[in-house]
Amino acid sequence: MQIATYLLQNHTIMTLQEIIQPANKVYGKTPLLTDTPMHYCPGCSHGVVHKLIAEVIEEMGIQDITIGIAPVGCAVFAYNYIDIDWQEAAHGRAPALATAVNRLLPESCVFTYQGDGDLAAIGTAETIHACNRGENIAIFFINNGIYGMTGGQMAPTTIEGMVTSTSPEGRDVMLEGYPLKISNLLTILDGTCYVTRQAVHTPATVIRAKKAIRKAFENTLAKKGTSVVEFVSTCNSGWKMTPHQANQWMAEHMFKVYPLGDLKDQ
Amino acid sequence: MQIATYLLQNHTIMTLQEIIQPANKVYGKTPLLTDTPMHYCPGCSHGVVHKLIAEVIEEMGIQDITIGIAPVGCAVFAYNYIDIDWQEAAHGRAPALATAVNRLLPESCVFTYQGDGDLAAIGTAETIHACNRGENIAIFFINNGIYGMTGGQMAPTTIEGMVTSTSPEGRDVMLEGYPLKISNLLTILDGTCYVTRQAVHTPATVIRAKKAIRKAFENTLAKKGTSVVEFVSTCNSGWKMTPHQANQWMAEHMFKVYPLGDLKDQ
Amino acid sequence: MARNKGAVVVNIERCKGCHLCEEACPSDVLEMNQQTNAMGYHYAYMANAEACTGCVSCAYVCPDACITVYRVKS
Amino acid sequence: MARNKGAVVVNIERCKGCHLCEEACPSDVLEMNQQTNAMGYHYAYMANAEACTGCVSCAYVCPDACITVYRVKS
Amino acid sequence: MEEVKLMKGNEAIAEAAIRCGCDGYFGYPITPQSEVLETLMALEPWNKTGMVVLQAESETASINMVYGGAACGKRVMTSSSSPGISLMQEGLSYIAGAELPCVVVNVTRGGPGLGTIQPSQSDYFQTVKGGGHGDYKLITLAPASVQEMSDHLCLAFDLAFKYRNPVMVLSDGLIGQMMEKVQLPDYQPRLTNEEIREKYPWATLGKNGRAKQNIITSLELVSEEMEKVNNRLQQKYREVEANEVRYETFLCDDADYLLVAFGSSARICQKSVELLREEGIKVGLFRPITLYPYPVAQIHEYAKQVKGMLSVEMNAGQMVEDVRLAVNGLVPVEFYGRYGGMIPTPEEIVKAVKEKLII
Amino acid sequence: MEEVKLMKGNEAIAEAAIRCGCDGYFGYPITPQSEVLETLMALEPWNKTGMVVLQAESETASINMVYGGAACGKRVMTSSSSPGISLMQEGLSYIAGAELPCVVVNVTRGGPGLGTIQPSQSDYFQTVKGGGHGDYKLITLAPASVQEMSDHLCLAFDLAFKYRNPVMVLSDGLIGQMMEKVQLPDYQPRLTNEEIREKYPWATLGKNGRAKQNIITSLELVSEEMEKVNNRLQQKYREVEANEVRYETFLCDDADYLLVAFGSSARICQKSVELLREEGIKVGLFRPITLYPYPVAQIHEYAKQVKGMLSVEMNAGQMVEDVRLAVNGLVPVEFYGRYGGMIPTPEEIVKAVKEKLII
Amino acid sequence: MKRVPMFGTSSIRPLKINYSRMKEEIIIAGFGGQGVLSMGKILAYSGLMQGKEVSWMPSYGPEQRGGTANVTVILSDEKISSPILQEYDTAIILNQPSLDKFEPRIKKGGTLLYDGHGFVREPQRTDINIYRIDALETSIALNMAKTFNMFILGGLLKIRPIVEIDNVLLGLKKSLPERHHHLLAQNETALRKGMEILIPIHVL
Amino acid sequence: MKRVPMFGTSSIRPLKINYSRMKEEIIIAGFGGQGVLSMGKILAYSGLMQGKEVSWMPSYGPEQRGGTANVTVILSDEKISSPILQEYDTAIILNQPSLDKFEPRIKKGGTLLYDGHGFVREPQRTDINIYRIDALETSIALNMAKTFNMFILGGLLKIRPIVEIDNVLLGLKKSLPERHHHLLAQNETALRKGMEILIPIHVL
Ligand SMILES: Cc1ncc(C[n+]2csc(CCOP(=O)(O)OP(=O)(O)O)c2C)c(N)n1
Ligand SMILES: Cc1ncc(C[n+]2csc(CCOP(=O)(O)OP(=O)(O)O)c2C)c(N)n1
Ligand code: SF4
Ligand code: SF4
Ligand code: SF4
Ligand code: SF4
Ligand code: SF4
Ligand code: SF4
Ligand SMILES: [Mg+2]
Ligand SMILES: [Mg+2]
Repeated sequence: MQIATYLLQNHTIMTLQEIIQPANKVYGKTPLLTDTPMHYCPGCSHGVVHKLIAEVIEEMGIQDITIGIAPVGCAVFAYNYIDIDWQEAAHGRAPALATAVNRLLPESCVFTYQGDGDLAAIGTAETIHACNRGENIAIFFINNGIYGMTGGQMAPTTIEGMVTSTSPEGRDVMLEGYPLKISNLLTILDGTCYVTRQAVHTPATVIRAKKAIRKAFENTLAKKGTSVVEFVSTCNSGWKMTPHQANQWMAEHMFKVYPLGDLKDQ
Repeated sequence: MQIATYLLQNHTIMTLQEIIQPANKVYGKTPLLTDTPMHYCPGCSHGVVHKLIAEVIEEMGIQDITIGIAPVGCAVFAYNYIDIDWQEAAHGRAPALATAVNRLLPESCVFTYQGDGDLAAIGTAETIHACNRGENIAIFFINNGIYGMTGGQMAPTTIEGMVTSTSPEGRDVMLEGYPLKISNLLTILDGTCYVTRQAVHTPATVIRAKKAIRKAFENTLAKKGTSVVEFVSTCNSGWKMTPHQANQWMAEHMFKVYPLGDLKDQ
Repeated sequence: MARNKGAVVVNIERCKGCHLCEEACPSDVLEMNQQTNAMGYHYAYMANAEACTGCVSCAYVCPDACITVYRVKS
Repeated sequence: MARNKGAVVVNIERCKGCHLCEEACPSDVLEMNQQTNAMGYHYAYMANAEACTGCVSCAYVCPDACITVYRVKS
Repeated sequence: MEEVKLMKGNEAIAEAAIRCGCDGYFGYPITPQSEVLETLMALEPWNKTGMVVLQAESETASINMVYGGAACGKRVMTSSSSPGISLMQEGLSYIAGAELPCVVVNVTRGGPGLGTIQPSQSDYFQTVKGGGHGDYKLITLAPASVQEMSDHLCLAFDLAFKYRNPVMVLSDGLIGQMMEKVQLPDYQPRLTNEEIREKYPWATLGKNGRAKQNIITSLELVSEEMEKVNNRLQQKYREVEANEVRYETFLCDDADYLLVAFGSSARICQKSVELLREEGIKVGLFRPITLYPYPVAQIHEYAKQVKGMLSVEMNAGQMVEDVRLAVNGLVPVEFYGRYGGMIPTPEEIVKAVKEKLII
Repeated sequence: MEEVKLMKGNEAIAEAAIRCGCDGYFGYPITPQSEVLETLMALEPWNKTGMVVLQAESETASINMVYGGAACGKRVMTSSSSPGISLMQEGLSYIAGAELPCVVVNVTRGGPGLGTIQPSQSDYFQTVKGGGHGDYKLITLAPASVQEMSDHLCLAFDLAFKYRNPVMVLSDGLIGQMMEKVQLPDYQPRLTNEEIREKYPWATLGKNGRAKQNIITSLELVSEEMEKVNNRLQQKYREVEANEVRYETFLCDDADYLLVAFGSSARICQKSVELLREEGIKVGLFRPITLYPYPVAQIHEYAKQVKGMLSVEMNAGQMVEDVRLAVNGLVPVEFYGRYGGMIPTPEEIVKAVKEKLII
Repeated sequence: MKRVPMFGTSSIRPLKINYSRMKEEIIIAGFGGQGVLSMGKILAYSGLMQGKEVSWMPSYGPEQRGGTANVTVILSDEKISSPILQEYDTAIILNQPSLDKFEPRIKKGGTLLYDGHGFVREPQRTDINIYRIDALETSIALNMAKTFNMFILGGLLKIRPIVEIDNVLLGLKKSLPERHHHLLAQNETALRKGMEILIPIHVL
Repeated sequence: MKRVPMFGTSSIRPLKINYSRMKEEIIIAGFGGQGVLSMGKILAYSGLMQGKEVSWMPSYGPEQRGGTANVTVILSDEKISSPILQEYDTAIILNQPSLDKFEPRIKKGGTLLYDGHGFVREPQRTDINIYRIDALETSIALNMAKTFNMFILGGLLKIRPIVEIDNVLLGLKKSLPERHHHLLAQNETALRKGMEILIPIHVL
């Protein structure tokens, strides 16, 4: 392993070698995450969420029955990174595809992975109706308050005053409308069994987020209805910040509008 | 007036003639309602709501600045009945048209008139986003729990167990989803200023409904945001009942799912 | 015979015989005529005219705006 | 010198030098290397290896799943 | 084969779907085809064959449900009428791009816009030239009777899976709403998931032990690769053109003039041919059954024999372009059409032949 | 006229829109045209001319906002790229049916499906044959430079209002993304509501004293009446065909062979013509500027002069059908294309001319 | 409405039908709810039983409840081209608006059959055969209102015996859901009764 | 990485350019954030100032932050056909992946100019002119890191004087927002400095 060289620089060789032993391994990339490097910008939240989904699928041993529906958005290539069967949907329509898969393959475990433009703008109707029908699917919703893929335009979830390439002076709610708390809408639909808002910017939130993903998959297998996990996320590139700045900005500004926690769990 | 003949049948002429004098007139068709007979089935709620909207426009004296957006649904010909300027939208898209009119003619008074299929199925996204942007428009939403125009198919708002031509055994919420309480969703959007649920099956509800319509128009003129007036309605034809039976059935079954009253008024 | 306080005039050609005015009338004034209009509907008429109070209930619920109501101020 | 309880191995070729592991590490173990990998990124490395407790914080937040963590059970 | 029944075209679609092993129908009501969904709901095939029937929230959702179902290797379909089909154009382009098999039925009405609900053939261009974006083709069948509504639906599924391509059944309100006698196909069992795995190794049914993941996508950002994808599609279309042309002729052998018409208008033209023959005018009827692939070579052959052709359509002149392309200038190709929901009478067509071709 | 600037095609669209008195833009981001909306948002025309700019929730909403705005007699527009344009097909059909003027810009990318974001001309069929349902036509302009992006946008509005018809500006990612020099038009004031009332008496601005209500609709349930509506549309299209054909020729006068190409591919063909002329091969370039109305008569004229034509397109062969229809068999019409985001080089085209036409 | 004198029915003879190449184009029109569509369906099924080509084409659209409805039925020995027609051999008319609309569209020499109830004006044409049938009145009188349209069908078959009664009964069986098969006998009675109550108004 | 010996710059002469029918097809490629696009824009504007036809065509798409970016700039006396090219007269290369991608696409006899920083392998071709410029190093050393790409441009103009310096400065002014115009002088310095630090690696 070529990496070892760097580890040795400031260290006694013996000590590190002692530690870096298979028996001592406590965490590493799940094999369900493919070796293809992810195309995301450095520090992008998508990567963390991908990793967590892969880990949960792996841990639950459901890779053989899980079918992912990829969005149009930065996560369009999600299928290259998690080693399960995938369908790439048209922009916003992932819940429609997932509906059909759920109906036609009731024994499978279907999830959609969608951005805020995909889920909360063009896909609003498909999202609401899949949830309202209570499709047995999990919806993973990456809310980074921006259209990452197309170069940082305003999303329905962009918060007040936030600068994007289509709100260069900051979102003016009087002109462009209010940040859409779509998860709150989904909460009051009878078809959803679990709606939660998570983040992945700190070790603690990552651990909680993973639990939420697991619960969503468990609900799906238990045919409890639709589970929605919103990840309040960053798009450091679109926000024009460093990844760390973006995390801080998110915690400071986004969480006010999108407070973390379970909105519904039944 | 040829009508008079019938009035005379069981009556002394003098008495009735005394009463039927212009000075004694307390209620009659507003001239804003055109002479074209409405194409609706006998007893259809659409007629009542049309009449009320026409009366309010007339009373507020805003016929010169009011622009109606007609849906695709039984009310597609609404433009033939209320003597104002109208645009006939594509199915579900009335709020998009209204948005543009509102933006381009800010001094006008724009309303949409939509059925439950139009507003809550195909037009879900347009409805939610117009409300979320807080467009200064009034949305009149005729929720008869069915697709009237196309021959009585299930709508998103069809209540559990209700028989329609596409739910011949009654709506099975496990298969077809839950009745969608879309007004409740619209209530939690920041852009709506007024969301109310009304009916027009009794004189008392008619009077209340008219007040709601007036408030919606007043809000629009005051640029307070989006006002939504839902009318829990009947489609006696689609429901395969007499108009009166339909009213009774509505009061007994629909109001449980769609209780009347203001959901939001700010 | 009691003196009328109210009366209604039904626009026969608009009326679709839906019975809703009949159901709404608190004084049982209205019924559907045996005859039909050009559209083939049995239109409403004051079968019991002297009972009319001019309360407007019938006209409020009429979907086709057929009813004009008159009332003598007393 | 204190005995290490943990260590991490960074997959250099996956690493994008985002600094998030560095920020997440409670023990200030990680830094970005002066060198860049084939993608042109300054990859993370243990600049302060002896401080590593094997707490996995860095690996949890790493978006590119670059970090393998080892810990000696004590 | 079942006994002969009297049935609406729309009902025949529904019955045939169940019988030919359809796994799922996703659709949204619209006149004049709502009976497809209504009949399916009444027949409750989920109790019989396990077929799924779902009323979607829109046509946009319907076609994307079809995408999802087709991606699982399932026999899935939708139906709609003109405005609803317009809403499906993005989805159809995706399905074609991802090379998924599915069936879409258009019971056409008169446009443009909300138009009328009466029959029309004015979606010909949309269907065969490409209503959606990009270079793709829908294999298109044009039934002219209720019997063919049933027959073509089953054929459509076979072609869809043979070529991994969406197939359009282009009918209209006339055939959808009329009752005629029809002999329905025998029941054909739905494929099990195991059979699908076997026959359609590309289907996303879950990896289930498969070594490589299956991915259904129409995305390819590298132009060179996207060109290859398109090459593959074009290759397939050439195959379809070589193998799947279907047409019917009526009294063409000795014809001096040819009527060319599809679907409903072909029914009517048949009568016109009889009327003209009674007058001693040697007219034949050429009826393309597949609108794509179009019977280019066959029409070209007739162009060497006849003195002129008249394309008769219930639109303002659409297929006539394909006739002209096939004829390539050999003889005059004229057009006669009614539109907006109007249906030409046999007599009108007789008159048009005399005025436009014979003079 | 303003001084010459360096600008992206997409930016030129935005700048030109403001200057030619556009009242409203409604659009949704999509590569490779997002700069149109971005530029407008940066320029803040609402402060300058009062123009409204709104980011819609989808392309479906965008085109229906355009419908609503156009119905008020306002100069409104949207822009998108292929998949987004597919989503607009129902709306476009409605707009055409209701006879509303508006401008839609398609900065085409390679399809089908999600495809690629690189330039392509594969939406030709969709645009000129009818992506939506019913018999309608979009007047279509095909700019070949950033300058023309600006020029055509203004022309598009004029044509739209002249004929009460939607106009499509069909460009592609190459012209949208490239910077070139451009001279923007002078500012033209937006019409006031009073002026609109005067010029467009059909506009729904509110009755405001007008005796009769205005109704904008595409609905007509009575077939006879719907046929009349269509007759009126067809009549209009004949007028457009008679008056609005635009094209450009390059070294055609003495040509033995003709390249026919539009937009981006025409730029490239010009170079090929030069290369071929250097070799002494007399080739000319015919460039349709309006794709609908198509320069049928003009191409037919050249068919009498040349030995063959080659249609060069960034697709799998679409416009070639219109060339063939125009030529009507007089000379061979061949096709050369690259697709999926690939752009032909002038040299490839030279080779194709030699192989396909001269042999 | 002018009353028409009651004639005995025995004098009514079938109109000439070209059986060698038979084709009958019929429109049935009335208010929605009068059973117009199902009458057409029985007729079509009868034709089917008789081995004919048949087509049944309803007027469709957002007709309001109680509004007019109509259906075109064609029975033919040959393949049927269009099921939608501008002209008809025979028209069965059950209300005034339908009379207004369809009387002018009956072919010269064709047949008009109408129920006597509820018309404001009589048929006007003199170049067609006109029959009246008081099916509504009679069916109500006989307490057989449900079989109203079988009376009419009986009347039709009296003058246009395009299908045999046996095939009508077979067709009826086909088009009726099984749970209604006990009504077949009553329907046959109505059919035969209908043949008796026909009133010729104007026969060419 | 092998260090290349430092030559004096005075020996560098411009490569031959056909000024009679001038056309220069240039690719500039590097990591996103290295100012690739704006360098291209300055060049294009310079061409515009010089009265040339110009085109500027970026690689576009969902390039990830820090990923590669490139722009094709064409300056020509004639109308430009395609702004997207498969081959280039001149390539300005700022990172390894771009070298890998574009080195093979330089026309025979063409020119490659690369910044010396951060390459794993040297250019290989022997049929093109290769120059190195340590613009990053120098600009940092001179505390002029912001004008990094003007150093490169200077280097380019030294060997391919396709536009006059004055026009570059005019073009720069055009492409810079007004609030940055006070930086013009520093940019000119960088431009001229860039001409000095060029290192010929392989000249035909
Ligand atoms: C029909 C259609 N419209 C627009 C686009 C362009 N588009 C691609 S991704 C995207 C938005 C992505 O934003 P989001 O869903 O928030 O995902 P992110 O990239 O932020 O993860 C858009 C508008 C498209 N591909 N298709
Ligand atoms: C795109 C499209 N899809 C479907 C239809 C058919 N359609 C017409 S009205 C309607 C639903 C009407 O129901 P609703 O909105 O509830 O109005 P109602 O008739 O009940 O008043 C449908 C589905 C259409 N015209 N356009
Ligand atoms: S653009 Fe934003 S969302 Fe997309 S990969 Fe980069 S950081 Fe992530
Ligand atoms: S079908 Fe229903 S909604 Fe439509 S007019 Fe009749 S009663 Fe009213
Ligand atoms: S006015 Fe009142 S009392 Fe008179 S008829 Fe109407 S409801 Fe009855
Ligand atoms: S409510 Fe109106 S339409 Fe109905 S019966 Fe009474 S008057 Fe006639
Ligand atoms: S978090 Fe991961 S990608 Fe980021 S610098 Fe650390 S190891 Fe590299
Ligand atoms: S395991 Fe813990 S201590 Fe060690 S580098 Fe990672 S975060 Fe730091
Ligand atoms: Mg996003
Ligand atoms: Mg409804």
